[in-house]
Amino acid sequence: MSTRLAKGGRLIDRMAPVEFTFNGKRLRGYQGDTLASALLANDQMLVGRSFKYHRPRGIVASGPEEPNALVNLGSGARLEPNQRTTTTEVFDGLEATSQNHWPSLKFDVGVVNNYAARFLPAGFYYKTFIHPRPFWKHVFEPIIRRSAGLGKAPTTGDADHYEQAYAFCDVLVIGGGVAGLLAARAAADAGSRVILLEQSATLGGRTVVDETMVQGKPVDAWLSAIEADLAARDTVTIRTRTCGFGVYDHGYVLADERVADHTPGDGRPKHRLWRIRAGRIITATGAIERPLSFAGNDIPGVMLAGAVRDYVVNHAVSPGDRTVVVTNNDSAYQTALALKAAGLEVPVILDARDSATGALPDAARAAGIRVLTGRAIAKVKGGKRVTGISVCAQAGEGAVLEEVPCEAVAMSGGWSPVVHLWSHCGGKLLWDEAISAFVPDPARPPLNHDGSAMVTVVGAAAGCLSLGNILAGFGKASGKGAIGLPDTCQTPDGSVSVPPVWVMPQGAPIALRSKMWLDFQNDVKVSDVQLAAREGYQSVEHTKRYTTLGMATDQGKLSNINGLAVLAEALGQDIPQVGTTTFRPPYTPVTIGALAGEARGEIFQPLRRTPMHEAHEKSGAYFEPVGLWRRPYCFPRAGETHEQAVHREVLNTRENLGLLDASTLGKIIVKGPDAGKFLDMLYTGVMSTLPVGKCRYGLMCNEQGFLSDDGVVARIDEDTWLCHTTSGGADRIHGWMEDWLQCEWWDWQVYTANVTEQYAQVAVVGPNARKLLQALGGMDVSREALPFMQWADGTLGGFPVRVYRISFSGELSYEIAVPASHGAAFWAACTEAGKALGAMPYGTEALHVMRAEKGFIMIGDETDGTVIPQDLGLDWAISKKKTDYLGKRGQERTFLADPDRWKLVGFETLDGSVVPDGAYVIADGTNANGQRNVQGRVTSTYYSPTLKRGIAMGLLHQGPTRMGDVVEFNTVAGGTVKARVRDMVFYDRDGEKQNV
Amino acid sequence: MKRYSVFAIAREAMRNHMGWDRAWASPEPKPAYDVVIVGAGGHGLATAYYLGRNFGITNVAILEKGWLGGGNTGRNTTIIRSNYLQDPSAAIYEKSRSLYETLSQDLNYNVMFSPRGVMMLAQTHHEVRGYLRTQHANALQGVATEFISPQRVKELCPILNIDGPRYPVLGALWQARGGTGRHDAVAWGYARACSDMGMHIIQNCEVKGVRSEGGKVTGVDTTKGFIGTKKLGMVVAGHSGQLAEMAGFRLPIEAVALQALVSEPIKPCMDVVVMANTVHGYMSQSDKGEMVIGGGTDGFNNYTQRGSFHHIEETLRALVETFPIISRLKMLRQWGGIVDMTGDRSPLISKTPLGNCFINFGWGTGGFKAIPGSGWAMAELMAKGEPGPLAEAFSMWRFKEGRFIDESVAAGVAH
Amino acid sequence: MLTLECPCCGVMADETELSPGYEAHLKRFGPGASPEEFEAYMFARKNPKGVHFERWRHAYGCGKWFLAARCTATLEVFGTYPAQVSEPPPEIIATIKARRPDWEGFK
Amino acid sequence: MSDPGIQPRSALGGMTFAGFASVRETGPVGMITMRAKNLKSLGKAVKAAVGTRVPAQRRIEVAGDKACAWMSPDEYLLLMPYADVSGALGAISKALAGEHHLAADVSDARAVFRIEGDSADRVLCKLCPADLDRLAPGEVRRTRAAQVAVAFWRQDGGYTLVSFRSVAGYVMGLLSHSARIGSDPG
Repeated sequence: MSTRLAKGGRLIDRMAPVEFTFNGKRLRGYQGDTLASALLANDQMLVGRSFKYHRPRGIVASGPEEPNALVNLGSGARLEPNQRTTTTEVFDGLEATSQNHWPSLKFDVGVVNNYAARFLPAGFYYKTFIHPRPFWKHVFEPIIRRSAGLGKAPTTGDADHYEQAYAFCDVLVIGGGVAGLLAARAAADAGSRVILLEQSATLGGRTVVDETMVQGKPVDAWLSAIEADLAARDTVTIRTRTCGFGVYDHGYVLADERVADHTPGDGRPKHRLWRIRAGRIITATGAIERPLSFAGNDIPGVMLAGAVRDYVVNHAVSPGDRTVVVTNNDSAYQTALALKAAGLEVPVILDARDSATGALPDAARAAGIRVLTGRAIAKVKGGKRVTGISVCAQAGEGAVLEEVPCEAVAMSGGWSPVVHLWSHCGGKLLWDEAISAFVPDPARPPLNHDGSAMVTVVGAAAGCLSLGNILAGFGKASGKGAIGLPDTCQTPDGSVSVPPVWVMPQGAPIALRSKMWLDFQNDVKVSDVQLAAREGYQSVEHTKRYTTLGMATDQGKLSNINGLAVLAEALGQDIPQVGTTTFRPPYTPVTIGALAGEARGEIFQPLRRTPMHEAHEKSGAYFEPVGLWRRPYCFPRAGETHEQAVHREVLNTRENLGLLDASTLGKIIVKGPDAGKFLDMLYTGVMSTLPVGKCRYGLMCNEQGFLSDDGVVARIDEDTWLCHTTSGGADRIHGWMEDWLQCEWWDWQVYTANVTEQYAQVAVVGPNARKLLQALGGMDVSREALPFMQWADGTLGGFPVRVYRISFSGELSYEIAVPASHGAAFWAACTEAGKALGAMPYGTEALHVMRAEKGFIMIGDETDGTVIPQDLGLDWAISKKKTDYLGKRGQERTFLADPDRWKLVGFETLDGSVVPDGAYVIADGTNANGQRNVQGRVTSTYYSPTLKRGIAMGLLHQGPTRMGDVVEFNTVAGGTVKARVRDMVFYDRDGEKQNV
Repeated sequence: MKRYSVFAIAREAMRNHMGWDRAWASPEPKPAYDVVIVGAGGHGLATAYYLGRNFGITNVAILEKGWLGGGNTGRNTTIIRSNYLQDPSAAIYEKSRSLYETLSQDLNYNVMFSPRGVMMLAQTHHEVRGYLRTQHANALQGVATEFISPQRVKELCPILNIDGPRYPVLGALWQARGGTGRHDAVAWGYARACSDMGMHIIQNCEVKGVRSEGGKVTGVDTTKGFIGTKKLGMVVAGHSGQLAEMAGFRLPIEAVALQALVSEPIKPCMDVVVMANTVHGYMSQSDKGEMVIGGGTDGFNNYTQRGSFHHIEETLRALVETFPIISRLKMLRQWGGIVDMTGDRSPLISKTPLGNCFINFGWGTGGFKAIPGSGWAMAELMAKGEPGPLAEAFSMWRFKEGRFIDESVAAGVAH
Repeated sequence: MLTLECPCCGVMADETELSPGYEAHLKRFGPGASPEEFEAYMFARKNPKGVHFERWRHAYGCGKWFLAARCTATLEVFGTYPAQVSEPPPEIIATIKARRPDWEGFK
Repeated sequence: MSDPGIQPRSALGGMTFAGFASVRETGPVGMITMRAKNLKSLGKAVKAAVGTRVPAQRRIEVAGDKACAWMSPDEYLLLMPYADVSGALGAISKALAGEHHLAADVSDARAVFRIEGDSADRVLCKLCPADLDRLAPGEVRRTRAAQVAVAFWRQDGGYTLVSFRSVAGYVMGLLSHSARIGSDPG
């Protein structure tokens, strides 16, 4: 059984016990434990089930590469599925449950897949479930979906919060092992501003486990000294529990800091996403140990040799009393020695090599451990945990030479440098024969914005697998440049040799190969990769996708190289010829909440409020989003539906007085000697001739000729115009103006300023509008003093105002601009003074209804980006004299100049009903694709409370020539609505009401 | 070729799966073919397949610069829908969707078309009107869609937050027969069928030049030598500009990066595809259990297949707001593809200034769903030399005339 | 995630401060232009894999448009320059030629 | 400019938040945006309006409760007490008579915040893609705070930050979230 050792444990604090639960069982660990080490200390070998066959799974690794030991962590609003136990720090009250089984971890019905494994090889689902057709969606797929997935789906939102932060540095070092620490020091010595990231809670990497002395000092003392040295420098920042997970272009690196994973609920952000911009990036990300492919290598108790060492040394956890070590390289001997030193038994070391002569094998022999070379594991015995192994010759086909009972197997297939971050932005790799691994090719690095190398790799990540050579490499530090190191100070290490051992034993028959796991989580075996190769899925990407090799949550950290090697062998090619799949960020999975950052709830997006927003809230407004603005849609009273409120608002405005918050309307000052010329290019009409003091309606088109915005332009003085835009258009149109001024007509003397938010604007609308202004008092707003389409500055009720006599409703109407800081007070003053005049606020929907009653177009309703002003009967607003305006040439194109286009008309239904929103005017017959022919569509359709009937506008083929025709709109129910074509102005055709 | 079936699997299981044929052959190129198609992605392979199936043209080579299906076919979010607004779009996407319905049976390869339903959320009044317009258009186009209530939205997708304070769900455009498919399988299935008809799929063969005589194409220079052809079909994404340049014309196309990501797998919690265009995000759950999430496009020309990360963040912000349960899931993998954006965001299926040279380009962010229909229409264009009704509107000359097929006019955006 | 130095305010700007504006140095064709000229102006794009000249606006910064010479295959930036020119300035051309000897030149 | 009886109200009315740094909206501040370039009287106009020199690229010149900030090659932001704006506009107009420029009151179009305390940097670093270590004394940085445009500079041991008025609530929300107790990244 696996258990806690009586002594030792670098990282655990035996004075600080913690209690946690696994599948409801109360267990104890120590502070400093990972959940994995604590589970092992409690003899919890079985921790989960695999994806496809639901085979029993145990802990195999000790870091982020762990494919098996994933749990549901926490519950409720803190449930986190697929949490890796190997990187989860244990804390008091931690709750974990195992995944992917039903009804229980020990007895999982899904394991039938295992017994049927023979029928479920790689890609089996592409070859079956084809007939009968509906069965895929309704029968087969639901079964597959239920059986797949891993962790539980959370059922509620997240109780925690997250944040993000930017950081800048000259040199970013990723990885806090010896190589990373030395690189940080070298860069700091060179005068650079340095950030060092370490994914785990402690620095030191593998060295602190594997070595006793560094540079003549005991390893822990060496580590303390360099930590203290770096901590003392202003120019160095060290962040632990922070995984640099992605390298992006131009020195951009994302890192996830697990701020409060181990202290949930303490009010701190759960994670902090660091967005780092670094001049240079040094990756010191170490290497990951590879499993060996032997039959039964997935049984709980089979672990990576380095992980076994980690658990023994760091956490004082024994994986079992008897551990067999199997390897193709020297490093695993350290595991045997560590186990022996901890008083545990190592019955045998099986070394696949023909001989093992280095210092470590010698030490093992000297420690009395039996070492067998040229030997392999034929098969691991056991079900839910290891009970023993059979020994065979590596060179043979698996004939059993000996049986060895044991409780654990520590395996090492060599080490794969972590080249992910090097590769994310295109760094290229070389195959190193000596260590049988891909290493970064320093001649082909990822490039920075200036074309220089963006990433430098040090330590084991560079393929430099021995501490001595790493230290020697740093000894060559030149002190020049930002990183203070030569680019290639760390190179693959001739002193370490890892001969290729991809299948164990070499001549294993199919029965064994179909029990050799490559991808533990996704259940991809050696036989699956060989099958994919036979079937022609020969590109490494095809094999990956066909077998799902490397697509599990560890993204192939353990399986990719082994799988690649098996594929290469099956194809009779070299490994570098087969190549790798692309390394994509993130290096380890990142919590989505951290990527969303602070943007939730109130600060999900900017919400733009007018100065009167609070007043509208108090009035019970129902708001609608208009871009990022919130505008009152209507102001329902108690018991009213929105529709009833809109009707009341329309009628009251037409009969008495309505108040509209029009503050969101865009307002752009255009000023300068060439401003008139500029506006004449921008608008389809002529603005240069507009007299000072007057207003004119204008249309803007894009260069294609399509109508993009409209609004009233006021001439303020000789060289100043104020352009109103739609609410959604202010920033866009301002940007559009600046684009032309900066990039095309840069010699024109024109300045613009977007003053949209400087003013609150209130539309005072209705027969009593003038009375309200007179009640406020301060300026002459009579018909004579301020005629229609003019503006005047003055004061009203003591407020400084600019009053525009314009109307979008057909009523007597004033739009009054006041400085925004007076907006709320002015609105209140209008409301107060309006009480006696029947004033009511109205919202955007009443505005829409009233403008439709008047036949005014609305950008976004009558227009959709494919409509030109000529389609809308707005020829009167297009200058015939101007030789040019933006969009003019576009409108001359054959399809846009075609007189046969759909054009805007009014519609009234024969029965008075409302034409359905979005309906099309149908025509006879169908087109060549069998689609019903159409001849028009509705663009605005409302119930008019004024006229007590449905009114509509729409585009109709040759519309203006068809007055009086009856056409049919389709309905989604399949019927039609008949309507008569008429002009667009339903209300006060002669404009008498707005001109009083 | 051996047919795939449950019986075949059982038979093979008894002999350790040693008897399976290769899914497709890897021949050396012949000196010339009747038709050469550049690009062995979904669209190119589908074009070849329908040339064979509908027109009996099988002396065809499909040239692929990398590995087949390795472009956008293998990098998309696998959504299949046809609820488009404009007639030409609705026609070709609905043709495509209906071909997907039986594609597994047609190809004898399970492409896992799963009509689990696609909903496009309406979160503003403007969007409601836009989708009502689409619904009315679809009713006349023979595309079955319906506008559903917020309550129905919630029933179909319980993990949706329909009462979000910022953008409450006001309804949705629902296409019950939209859904997802297995992207790789579409390429592989077509490839196997093409190979079975005797067509040559030539991988790792990059086109370096287009040769012509008298204004008509005669063949292509490739990394495997010259290959002659009577007709050339260029069916690629990402490098369409380079190919067009070889053929002597310029395109209304910009190549930009589009990104996507998946979460770690979890047990089934979402049975439909949801698109939330107001906040710019869409999501579905794969059969493996991963949440499959599409991001936005960059706004600059880019051939690196690496997009800018802030688009991923924008998408995830939107989706955490829309689906609060995903906050504690983890992003497992992100990637990018290069998409060709045309002047009106609709594709080009067209003759070209060069005789007997045809293009099928510019599917932008919406290509996967179009594969069968696009191949069908392109095959007809290539076989007859003139576009059929499905392809006609997608001529490359429409821009000069101003005859746009603009889908962005509806509230929906193309994905 | 690009960084571009805004030539108008001197800030090394993160991509998220910028708005992209696609191909630079387009010549506007207005009324009187042939259909081909207008189509070329509006739609035909170089879209090169390699050296490209493009428009950017320092939208969250100084608000100015500027131009950048960039490689679309590596994202390497050769330089940025003010927008008020009709073709790339000589020093930008020289930088590009130094780093891309095979480059065919601005056309 | 207005009836003395009517008090201007800033977007948030002086809202405050106390976290590991303190955040407050300052209340009304007078601001003029001025577009001008290469004018002979520019120095005179700035001097007359706010009493400072014309700032160099990305710099702010401060004189007591007034200041002039460089915003772009042809744009300056003049800051002053709220009540001084119309006088300053008059002074600019007089000084630049006949020269092409644009000056407009934007006092009400903006919101002004102060972020104060030793850790003020670490509030802003969560929101703005700007290298604060490299922010020179008297430098104005225009950038983003999360999803909106802002400008800020160091002043009096803290930061003064200007945003648009309509998003003042959002900016306050961002700053408060970033300054939460317990979230100082150190």
